Amino acid sequence: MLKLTNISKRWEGFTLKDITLTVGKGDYFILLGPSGAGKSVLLEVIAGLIAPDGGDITLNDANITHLKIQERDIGLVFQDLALFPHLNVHHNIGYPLYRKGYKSREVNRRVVELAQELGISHLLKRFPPTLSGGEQQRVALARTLALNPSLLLLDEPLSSLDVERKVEIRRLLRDLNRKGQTIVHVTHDYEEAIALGNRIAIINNGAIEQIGSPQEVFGKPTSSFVAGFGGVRNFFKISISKSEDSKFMKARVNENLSFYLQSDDEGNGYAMIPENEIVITHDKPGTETLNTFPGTVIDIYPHRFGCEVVVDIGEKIFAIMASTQLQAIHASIGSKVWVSFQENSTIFIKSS
Amino acid sequence: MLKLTNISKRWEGFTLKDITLTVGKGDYFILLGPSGAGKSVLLEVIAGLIAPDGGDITLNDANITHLKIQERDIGLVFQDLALFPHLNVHHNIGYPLYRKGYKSREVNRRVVELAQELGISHLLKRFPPTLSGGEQQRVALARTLALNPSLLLLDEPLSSLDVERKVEIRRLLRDLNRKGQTIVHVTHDYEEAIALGNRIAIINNGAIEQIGSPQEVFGKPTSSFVAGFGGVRNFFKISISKSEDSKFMKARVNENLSFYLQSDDEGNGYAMIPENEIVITHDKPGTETLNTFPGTVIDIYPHRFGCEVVVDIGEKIFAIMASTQLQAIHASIGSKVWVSFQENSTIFIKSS
Amino acid sequence: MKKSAINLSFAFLGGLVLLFIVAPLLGMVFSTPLSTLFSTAQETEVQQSIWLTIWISMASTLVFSILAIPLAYLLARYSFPLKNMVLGIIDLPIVIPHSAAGIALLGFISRDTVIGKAAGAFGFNLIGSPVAIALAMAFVSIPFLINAAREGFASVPVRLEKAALNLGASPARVFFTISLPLAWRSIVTGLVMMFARGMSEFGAVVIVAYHPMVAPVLIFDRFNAFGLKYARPAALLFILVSLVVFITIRLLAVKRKKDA
Amino acid sequence: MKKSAINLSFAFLGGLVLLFIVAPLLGMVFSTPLSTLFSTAQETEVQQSIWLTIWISMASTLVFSILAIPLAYLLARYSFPLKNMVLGIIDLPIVIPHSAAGIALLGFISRDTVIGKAAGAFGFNLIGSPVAIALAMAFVSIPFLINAAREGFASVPVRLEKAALNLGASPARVFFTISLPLAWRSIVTGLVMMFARGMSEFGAVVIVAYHPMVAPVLIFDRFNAFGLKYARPAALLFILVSLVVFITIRLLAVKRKKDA
Amino acid sequence: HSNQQTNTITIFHAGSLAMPIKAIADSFKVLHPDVTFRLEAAGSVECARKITEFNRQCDIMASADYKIIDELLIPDYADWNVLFSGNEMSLVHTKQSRHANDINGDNWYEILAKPEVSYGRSDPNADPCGYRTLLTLQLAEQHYQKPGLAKAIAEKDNRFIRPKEVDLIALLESGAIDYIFLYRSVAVQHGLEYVTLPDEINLGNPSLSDLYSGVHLRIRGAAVGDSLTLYGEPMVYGITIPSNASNREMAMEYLKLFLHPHKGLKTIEQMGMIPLNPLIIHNEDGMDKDLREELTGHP
Ligand SMILES: Nc1ncnc2c1ncn2[C@@H]1O[C@H](COP(=O)(O)OP(=O)(O)OP(=O)(O)O)[C@@H](O)[C@H]1O
Ligand SMILES: Nc1ncnc2c1ncn2[C@@H]1O[C@H](COP(=O)(O)OP(=O)(O)OP(=O)(O)O)[C@@H](O)[C@H]1O
Ligand SMILES: [Mg+2]
Ligand SMILES: [Mg+2]
Repeated sequence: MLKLTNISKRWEGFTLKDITLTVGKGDYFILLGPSGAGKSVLLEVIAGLIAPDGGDITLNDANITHLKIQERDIGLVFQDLALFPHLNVHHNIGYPLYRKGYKSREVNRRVVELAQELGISHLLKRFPPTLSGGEQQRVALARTLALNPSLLLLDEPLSSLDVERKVEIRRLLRDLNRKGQTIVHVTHDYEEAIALGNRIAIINNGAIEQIGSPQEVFGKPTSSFVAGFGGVRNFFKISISKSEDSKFMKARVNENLSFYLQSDDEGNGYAMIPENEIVITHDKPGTETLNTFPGTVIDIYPHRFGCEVVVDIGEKIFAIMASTQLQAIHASIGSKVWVSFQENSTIFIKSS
Repeated sequence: MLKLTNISKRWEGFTLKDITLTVGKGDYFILLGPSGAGKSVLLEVIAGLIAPDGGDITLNDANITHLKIQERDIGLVFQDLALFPHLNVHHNIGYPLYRKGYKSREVNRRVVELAQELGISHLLKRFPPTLSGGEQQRVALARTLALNPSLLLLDEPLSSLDVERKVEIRRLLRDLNRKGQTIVHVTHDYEEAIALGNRIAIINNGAIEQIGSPQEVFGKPTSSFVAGFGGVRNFFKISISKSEDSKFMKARVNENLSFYLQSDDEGNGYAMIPENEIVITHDKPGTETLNTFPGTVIDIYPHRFGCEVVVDIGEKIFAIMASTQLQAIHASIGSKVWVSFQENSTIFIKSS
Repeated sequence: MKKSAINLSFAFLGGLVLLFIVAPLLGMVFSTPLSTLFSTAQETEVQQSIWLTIWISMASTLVFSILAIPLAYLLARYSFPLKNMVLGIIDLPIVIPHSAAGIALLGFISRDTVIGKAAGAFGFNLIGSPVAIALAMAFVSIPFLINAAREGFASVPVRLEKAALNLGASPARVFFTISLPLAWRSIVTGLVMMFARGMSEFGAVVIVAYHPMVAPVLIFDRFNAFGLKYARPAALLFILVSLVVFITIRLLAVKRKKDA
Repeated sequence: MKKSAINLSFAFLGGLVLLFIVAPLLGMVFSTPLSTLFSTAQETEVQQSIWLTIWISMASTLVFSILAIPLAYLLARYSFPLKNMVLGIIDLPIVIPHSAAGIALLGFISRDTVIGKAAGAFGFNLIGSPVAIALAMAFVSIPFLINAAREGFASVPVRLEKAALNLGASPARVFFTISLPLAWRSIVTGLVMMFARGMSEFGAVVIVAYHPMVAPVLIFDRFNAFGLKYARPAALLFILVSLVVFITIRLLAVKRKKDA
Repeated sequence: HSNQQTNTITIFHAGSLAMPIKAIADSFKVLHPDVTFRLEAAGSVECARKITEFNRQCDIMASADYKIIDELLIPDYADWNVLFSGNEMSLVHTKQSRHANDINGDNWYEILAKPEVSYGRSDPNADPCGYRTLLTLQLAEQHYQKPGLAKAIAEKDNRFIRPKEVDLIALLESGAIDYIFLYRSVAVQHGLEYVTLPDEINLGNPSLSDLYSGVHLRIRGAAVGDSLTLYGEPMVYGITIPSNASNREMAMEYLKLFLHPHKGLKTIEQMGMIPLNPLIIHNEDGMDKDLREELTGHP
């Protein structure tokens, strides 16, 4: 459906580098990346608001690289919304409908319908500048949905919404996608990404780092950056080799830190250690695992499942533990503690 | 430190109703509420941008209800940022510093320091309109931090940031708070709320619904709305009474739905059933619990821990289960299934 | 904010300007007996010339706005080589001596020119016609509209126009539904300034058309023939009518925007 | 977007306006031999009067801008009863017959008035002085600055001003660091229009000061005494110098903004 | 400041006198190098109104019609009036004017009547040149014995009536019209072509004043609605020193030069005007003795 080939755009201080990707018909394509990665720029290039310096954009087999904005049939929900301040909510939402030869009653019906779905029916007569952040965001979404484009680009469309609204609108988007709407969606929210996307691209520093299904991307992250997005905080680039003193392989992180893991492979790759597999104790634990390290607590903060503790053992290690447990070992920032984890709790991904 | 007494503001379509609350010195006060609840309006009333129709605002024992904006010593990070488009990032951040009699070298030092802390050092020469959403958000935050006000108001300051940045800046804010900075922070993010706040207020529809510590508020939510914020999806208003046929109490949700739970109390209140305590089976389960209901799957979507399944048993019930499990019982949207949960997995909160 | 020191000093400075504008007007008012004003108001010659001035200037403003507003839009949106030169040229009619402007226009519309001949073919002589007056008014006043509209369009975010295009609107629709309404306030101000400047023109108008007499010509004529005593009430009447017209235009324009 | 149908038709319409402005100018250029232009440029009388016109108008614009810009800000920010009336009054000097304006001002500054006497006490006769010229120029041209600046301020979001206040800036600092720079483009356009309009004033100036001769009076005088042939090169020279000045002002103003 | 004032001579003069007044001022400066002139050209009536209505001071006022001084300035603003020169009506044109090669003092009215020819004239209500044009046309009707000539020509080309002669010159020079009725002196000064009209109709010969007074017309009077009957008479320029002149002495020196038969009046003659010899002085008694002696030769 949508195909980008070697799209590039250069500014002083930022370059979009040879972006090549394909979005299939009916895909729910999630674009994940840190702030300043180039996500919004990429969407605006696709929509035609920014002209790329090089590369080609194909939509439904037609080259649209130089097509005018209004002829692309691509809807974009802007990150900064770009609502029309002089039109009330009704006319904002109805804006894309008038030109389609809709009758005014038809337009009315559709606007009311969309407003209902997005929970903004009571705002139809109001003007955008007086709306709350989340209300504005829903108006912007409704307006682009009214366009009913062949490709829908969403730039963080739910960032200002509360949890309930988020869930509702996610459902709306999922339904839309199920009915065949192709969507490219930028988000920072991991849950949103896996709840909605069937394909995920990771973009960092103007370049695509990884593309695949959610399982592929988060199951086998190829950088600590991707791992961090997936919520995996303990992610290391390692090289492993047979160890002489153990049946496990030795994983070398850097000069100061090595640990053991279970693997049949050798060579370079990445290791992930789930946060809840890390055990923190006050005294050195028994020798049931080779992976025991002394360290210093450098941060503690509340977490959904208790507390998150950060320990410096040469690299930062993140652990989740119950608050009661933490109190039991008298750990606070600056405490000396022991960190341990099982050799087989570590996941190894070989570099390709 | 900050005391609001009966603050009210009326517009057609929205009313802020008699807001009374106290923020203590050194508090990290979280304001949670759905879109359109009045959070931003409340912050702008405190900062003096909107004049309330009635009520009093006291800051450090001085009545500031009618004080000029610039004399309040209250910093506000706007939800829409309000960066100065004609000043570069450096001058935006330095803006509050010049008037304080700082030397220009001093200002420079502080700006560079803040930019470093927020990861925007490379943007100092740039102008806001060319920045990405998250970059702009960090500039706005830096600018208000530079003011070093006695009270800091943050209106969804992290909504456009990626996970890593969020964690970093949360740490920054926590540190600031630990050093004594009083903060009022509006957010939609449950994790952010419990990771940062020591006191939480829930605002809905222009009125405060609940104020307390995170434990109080999320442990004993007094409305499904608050519960929803805490991530508890199965939350019901019930009245319970002794049941004749069981040692458990009978909880009546409505005419069609009642269930059993363990409680010593009677009367009206709320019940919460954790999502992971809900079991979904294809056939009617054995009789080890009284709470078994037939239902229809109305929605399924991916979730961090597998799938979230929504079943209609007269009320919507939300369950989390592994994808493999779901496949095992051949459930899809429209399937007839059985829902069950233990009587003692239900939490009852009596109405006060 | 209302009572801050700077606002007080601004109010003081602003008051001085208002005084500077109002005092000469009051001088005129006080030296004109009400009875003279009334009797002047009843002279058909005076009525006709004021009416003529208003409608020709209004027609000229409206007709030329159809040309000037698009130009203003292009100037606000695009940059091109020598743009500053074009902007400078647009300012020139303000500075050209008025009679020079009138003479230059004569070269346009007199019998021997294409335009003059074309009009002549229809038995219509441009010189001394309302059309000639309108052209003279437009020439000296059009920069004010172009400049105001250009600034108005420049303050409309391009991003909103792009958003409208993204929503499938044609550039024409974007112009009429987004750019124009958002620049509307400035355009109205530009129209008022052009309209007012056109009404006041004497030097250029008198060269292309002494008759029919627009108000400034009539006032000059009265001054010349009868002196200040007779010129003043006519001038004052003209000014008062203009005031009413301006207030009405602004009220209507703002109302129209609210309705839209 | 560049080549859309509407842009093409806009370019066509805009081209007509430019033609309408440029053609009379070209007419002047072509009927003036280069040699005459050069010799006129060397006459000290001509040089002096052009120089005088520019500096008096510039001084008058700058001095009055100190009063007019604050007024424009207040008008953009606050509403009060009869505001539309005040706006209408501000437009009036545009429409007042120029000689009426001159006569009214004369009543202000002639020897018998308070102002005239005060000046006289310092051995200074206002009539025929640069001050009188400046006042006449300011009177007919100040509405253009006020209107442009008002629109400029109106398009600055109040929210940004409030944000600056929230950051602890005083209202004065907010005005100078936020409102003024953001309205700067419109203000420059207003200043250029006021400056240009002042330079071109003849009717009001000639009443309060025939001497020292500003350029429009000089051109009139030449026309009167020697005819078009002698007036035209002076007028053309004045126009060309003005063009250079306008382009320079715009370049400087834009540059200054970029530097800020 | 008094020093500056005594060395400045301010002259309000009719536009058509600009050239001779300037030329004579230049010769005056040779004799009095420290004197500066402030010459203000305007319509003759305007010049008078600057004095009467604006309370402006000037040292000399020169009018294209002596009657303006008699009627508007004397006695309140001036005491006397020197009639110093005549002029004559002529039909002015350029080389490009239609039929410029054929026109002469006998066929001009036929050419003006041609439909392809346009001509302009001043507004009789606003400018003396305007009513003089109409009087000339009436005289021509008598002279050529063509009944209806005056009316026919006067009603033709009404669009090209202008309030001042300079506006007409602009019309002529820009080619909008072919001919204008104008004082001969202006044509000479502006380097324009002109047709000399017979003395019987050009209002320029003082000895034909009886003939001239045979025609008359009505123009509007001193107040709105009033009217005034004007009779033909030779056109004569007047000059005076207003009573409130601040530099009377130097003004008199200038007038002595200006009215000197071999100096100023010679220049005036070269510029196409017809100096009166002798000068005619209205209210001679009110005149400063010194000047009267110089002009009339007797005290
Ligand atoms: N017009 C421009 N000129 C220069 N740099 C720009 C321009 N527009 C964007 N950039 C830079 O390009 C980079 C990518 O911007 P973009 O808006 O795509 O980020 P993003 O991935 O959307 O980030 P966020 O999640 O913060 O919105 C940023 O560093 C930004 O500063
Ligand atoms: N100037 C105004 N006039 C009328 N209604 C207003 C005005 N400003 C805000 N409101 C309304 O007040 C309500 C509360 O707005 P507010 O911006 O405080 O919401 P919020 O809690 O911040 O929501 P969000 O999370 O979406 O930003 C909204 O319904 C909004 O439409
Ligand atoms: Mg972005
Ligand atoms: Mg908000």
